[in-house]
Amino acid sequence: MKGTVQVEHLYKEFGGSGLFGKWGDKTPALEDINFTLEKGELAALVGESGSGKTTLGRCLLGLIKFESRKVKVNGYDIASLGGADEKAFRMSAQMVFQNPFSSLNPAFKARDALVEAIRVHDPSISREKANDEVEKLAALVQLPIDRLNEYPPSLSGGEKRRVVFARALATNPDFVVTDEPVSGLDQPIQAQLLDLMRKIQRRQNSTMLFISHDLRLVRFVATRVLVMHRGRIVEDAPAEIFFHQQGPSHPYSRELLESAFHPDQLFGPQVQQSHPERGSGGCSFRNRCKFTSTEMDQPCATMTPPLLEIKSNHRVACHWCRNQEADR
Amino acid sequence: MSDSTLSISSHTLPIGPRSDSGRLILGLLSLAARELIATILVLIGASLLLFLVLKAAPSEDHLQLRLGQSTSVTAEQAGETFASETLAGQYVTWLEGVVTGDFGTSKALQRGRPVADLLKPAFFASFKLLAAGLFLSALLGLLAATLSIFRSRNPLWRITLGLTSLTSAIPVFLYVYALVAGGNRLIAWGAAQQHWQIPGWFPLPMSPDFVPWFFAVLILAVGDGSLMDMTQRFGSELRHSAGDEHMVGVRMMNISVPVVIARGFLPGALSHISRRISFVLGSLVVLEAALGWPGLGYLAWRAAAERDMPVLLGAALLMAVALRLVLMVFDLVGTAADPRRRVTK
Amino acid sequence: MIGSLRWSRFPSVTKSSRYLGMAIGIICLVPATLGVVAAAFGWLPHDPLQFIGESNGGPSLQHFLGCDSLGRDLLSRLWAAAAYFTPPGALAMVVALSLGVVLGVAESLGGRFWGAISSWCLQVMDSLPKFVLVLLVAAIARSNLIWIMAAVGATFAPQIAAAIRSSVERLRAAAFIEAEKSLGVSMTRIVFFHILWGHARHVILAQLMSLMAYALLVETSLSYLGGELGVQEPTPSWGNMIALARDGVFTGNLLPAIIPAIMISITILGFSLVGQGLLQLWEERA
Amino acid sequence: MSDMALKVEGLTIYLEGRTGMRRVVNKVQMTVPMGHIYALLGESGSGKTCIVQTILGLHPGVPGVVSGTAEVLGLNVLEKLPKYVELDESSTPTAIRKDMHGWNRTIRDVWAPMMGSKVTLIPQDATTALSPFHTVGCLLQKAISNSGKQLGREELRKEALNWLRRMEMYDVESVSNRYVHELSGGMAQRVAIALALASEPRIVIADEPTTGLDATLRIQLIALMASMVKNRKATLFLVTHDMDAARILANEVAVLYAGSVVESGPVEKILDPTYKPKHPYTWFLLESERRLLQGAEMFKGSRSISPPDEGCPYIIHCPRAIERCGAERPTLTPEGDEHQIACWVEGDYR
Repeated sequence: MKGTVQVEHLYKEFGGSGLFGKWGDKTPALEDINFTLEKGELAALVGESGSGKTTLGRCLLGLIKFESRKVKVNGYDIASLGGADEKAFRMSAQMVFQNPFSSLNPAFKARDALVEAIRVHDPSISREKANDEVEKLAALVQLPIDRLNEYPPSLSGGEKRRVVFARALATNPDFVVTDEPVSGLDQPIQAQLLDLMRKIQRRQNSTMLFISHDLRLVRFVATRVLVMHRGRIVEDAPAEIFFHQQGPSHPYSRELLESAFHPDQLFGPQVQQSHPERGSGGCSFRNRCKFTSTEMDQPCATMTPPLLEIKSNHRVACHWCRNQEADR
Repeated sequence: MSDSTLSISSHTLPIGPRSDSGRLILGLLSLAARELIATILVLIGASLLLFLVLKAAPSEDHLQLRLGQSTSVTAEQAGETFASETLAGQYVTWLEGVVTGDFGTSKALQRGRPVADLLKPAFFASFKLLAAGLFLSALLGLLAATLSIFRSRNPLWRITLGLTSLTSAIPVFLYVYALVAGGNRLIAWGAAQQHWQIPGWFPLPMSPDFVPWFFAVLILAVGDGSLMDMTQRFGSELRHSAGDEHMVGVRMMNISVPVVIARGFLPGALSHISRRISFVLGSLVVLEAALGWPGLGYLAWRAAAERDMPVLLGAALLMAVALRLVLMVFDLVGTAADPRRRVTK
Repeated sequence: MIGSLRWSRFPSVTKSSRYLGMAIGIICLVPATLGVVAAAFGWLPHDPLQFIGESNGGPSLQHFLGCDSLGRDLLSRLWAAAAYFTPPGALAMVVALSLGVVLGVAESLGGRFWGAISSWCLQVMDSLPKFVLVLLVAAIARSNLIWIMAAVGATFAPQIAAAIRSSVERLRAAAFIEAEKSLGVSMTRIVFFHILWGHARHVILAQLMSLMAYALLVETSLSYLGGELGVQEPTPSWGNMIALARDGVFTGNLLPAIIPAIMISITILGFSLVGQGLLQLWEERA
Repeated sequence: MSDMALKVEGLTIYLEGRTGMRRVVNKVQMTVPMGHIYALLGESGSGKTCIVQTILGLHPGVPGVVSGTAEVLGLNVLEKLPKYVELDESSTPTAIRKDMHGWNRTIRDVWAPMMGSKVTLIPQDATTALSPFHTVGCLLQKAISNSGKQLGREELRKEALNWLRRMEMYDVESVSNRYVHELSGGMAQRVAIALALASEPRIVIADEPTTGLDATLRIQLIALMASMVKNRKATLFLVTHDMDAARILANEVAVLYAGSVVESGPVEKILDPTYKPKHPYTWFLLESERRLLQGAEMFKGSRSISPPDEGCPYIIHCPRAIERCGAERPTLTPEGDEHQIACWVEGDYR
């Protein structure tokens, strides 16, 4: 059970106003998310910002409320966490947050943040022992020991990320969500951090959900790629297929891949078009899609494509791809 | 990027009124409506708080509230029926009277006179004083803050700033005492020198009360920490406004810098002023009490000294109403000045 | 690299002047503190309530600051007044802190319902003029200083709550609270250790300083104005000392009026300067 | 008037840090001819933004000590600063200039006629860098009138809408009535590009215009900038750490490390993935990109937290450093056509 993630029919809405949040418009953020992760998998969750990647990560860790038939992480039912269960779950699942500048308290040294992470689950550990642990952790994330005594504002971007990463690893979690762990850094630092992450993940054999908008970063790290678009998972493919064999199937995944590796091909006149309104039915990508035809009786315009398996372990939410597959 | 805005690279925008002024007016109207409701709720809460404080007292002070609220029965009868009501009933009866403008009758101050008659003229006199004091305080504070920022390295201005702190640390009642004592000494000196026979020797125009009034305003503006607080808050607000990241874009576009700084400064400054009113009202009470000038503050003080609860509660409620209304207006102005505050959820 | 350098078009205040302000503030608080200590250990030169000297006697070796119009030792009364004010003042701080923390935390972290309720409570408190509420309490409590100071503390709770709220908002916008929560840190620890101690400490302290200044102001004003609202004779208070010596100006006895006035002013100045220094310290760090 | 759009010589900047004066930029040399697109490439903290802000006089703080010259359109913008050169022989600062008014005077006297009309800026984060008090339409109209065109009200409005259309925006009427904070990051960045180009400037200075954007959006914006800038034959001074952007947009590139330029030359030569760089740092940049794309083993540690005061700034990480590197700072020396390198060791690196 440890290190597995099962998600069935997860929905999340934002908004609502008034004293009890019952009035006002609601914006759907996640719609019908289904997937499972096995132990030791490193799944990449890619998509543009605003597609709901971070929201999904927060849902999986039980940080926000959502509606779902079943969400089990490490064997814990997230929807009904509480008491001792919650404490145990918090120990076994961690999140590396998007913004290291703020997920560390500027008033406390990096060392204190790590000591806290170690001692919060087992207060019996003495401070000295925790300090030793911290130094081990620092060695694990390749952070010089002397930098541990700095306050977060005087650490560089890469160092902060290392501290945040070390903090997430402090409890030896079975499942880690890393939310854009390297965005905004310089390329060499990005590369180093990614490499480090991959190594640690392999050594500890933990499950990891790697949230990113940049497919280049994902390519050699992930074993599995989940593509999100406007609150839905549109493609779920093994990395092997996605990057190497036949490539992605969904038109959006293709566009993502091209923009990452062959930017030149995207040049030339582009037609920017509006997205369809959310919840208006039909495929959310249809206006930007190269393959859909303009006829309105097409299923693309009327029916939201379900996420269906087209091959073993490879699921796509696209009418066109299914037709292609059927033709073949 | 917050997840609730799902709009990057989607170029659809919610359909709304087209023109900016239309959006502004609509937004302000809806804000005003919401604030009005909130204000009413808060004022009900304020009256409840006052009532409960009175009720919590060991004495039967709260029974005074009903005294003479209706004219058809005698005060004693009214008091008895009031006493027999439940707590909620007593509150509702009192509130009903207050809302219809019937604050009851004064018990000790001017026995038997309706409180509303006492409050009305007092309110306008005090309001003028308060508004002038606040305005002067804001003006002086803005001046000092601007100088402290733009001439921050000049020792002379540092000394000036130190002086504002020093003058501001002196309580209002000490100023009043000094003023009165000084005035009396001056007059006494004039008498001793037999200057009173010489017409026009007194350096200040004695006739209408303008001069003492102006001094009172000045005391209100400076004393009890007003000026220091204003200078400090305005300074930090100005610094924020002028050091904001958008100043880069503003300078590069050749947009008028002072206007942008002022627009960034206004909402925060107004909210500081509105926070300050509560304190200045306290200073006003002390000022009027110490000078013996008729006004809301004097009334409140006399009422407290003579345990005349209807008058005290009436004065407190009247001040609360004025405070909330001013707050509301300031909030609307601030929202109009800064579009970032206009984001409707 | 550049981020760690000081960037601001208008550098707030130089370090030296900030520490100068703090130092002056602390020096201003010394006389009052001396009084509190002296009274606590019984080191007062004379009994502040005994008529031992001659009326309006000038400074002498026996009475360092002379005597008031009733022949009581001025210095003793001055110090005793500071000592008499201290416990109620501390009570005001405790009331403001506890009420402000409870309401502030409930407002910003208590969810929609409790947030709305406590926000309403705070607005109600804020909309009543502080001094008038204190007057009401003083009238009811028959000039019991403990009750008056408790009321001052209660009226100051919105200020404390506002400091906590802005702190929480800042940390929340920075996803910090959520990060700690996902780490498994308990909400109590987040609130008390990270938010109140780690982040809002300076601002709350600064607010408490201005509360003390205000409390002193209220007490002396009420005692000066009389009307059985403030501290009553013979209990010493800087306010009623001035009130007693008010007319001494015309007979040339300036000292009994001026010395308490100076004490009030410098103590208030001290509190405000220390508070201001704390705020600047915080602004610089943030 | 020279045909150089921007000419920087010996620019050295010291800023006041917590531990005293700190050299952020060291003797930077750059020339940007008219019509060229020049990219200044460097990791964060290498002093890129500091250079831009000093040249533009947009320093948000007291700029500390500045020496050297910076000519924008033939005008030395640092000249009017009082006491702006205060370095002794060993180039340690002897005077710290804290007079902000000198800076403001420079902005008023030297920059005012050029700012917003001849020279414009594309900021890093448009949502926070543009005025929050004006609608997009209003900003655009201001930018268009900054170019000196005499247009009527209606024409201005139409032209502003046209600019939004050119930026491949949808529903332009609605966008032009919005404030910048109501736009998404990508849209705000488009607006910023439109604002920078609408006043028909001679030089556009772009300060990391693509950082903080999505991968897809970033490519779209680079493409948009490329077409807009090239169509208008404007000079672009691009400051970035995004190597793709530099590769696609620029003609010439200078690589900045810890405040000094270590290599400069034509883009096709320096940033070509097959190029064998002469300078070890350039090699490191290209190699780490290559390894990122190929998923190979990565290096450890690259950045020096504080470069040494003397000698080559890259010495801490340089595998081929010789004795001279520690004693003397290498200067930019020509290496073939338009190609300059600051390294004491000759020959290709690896």
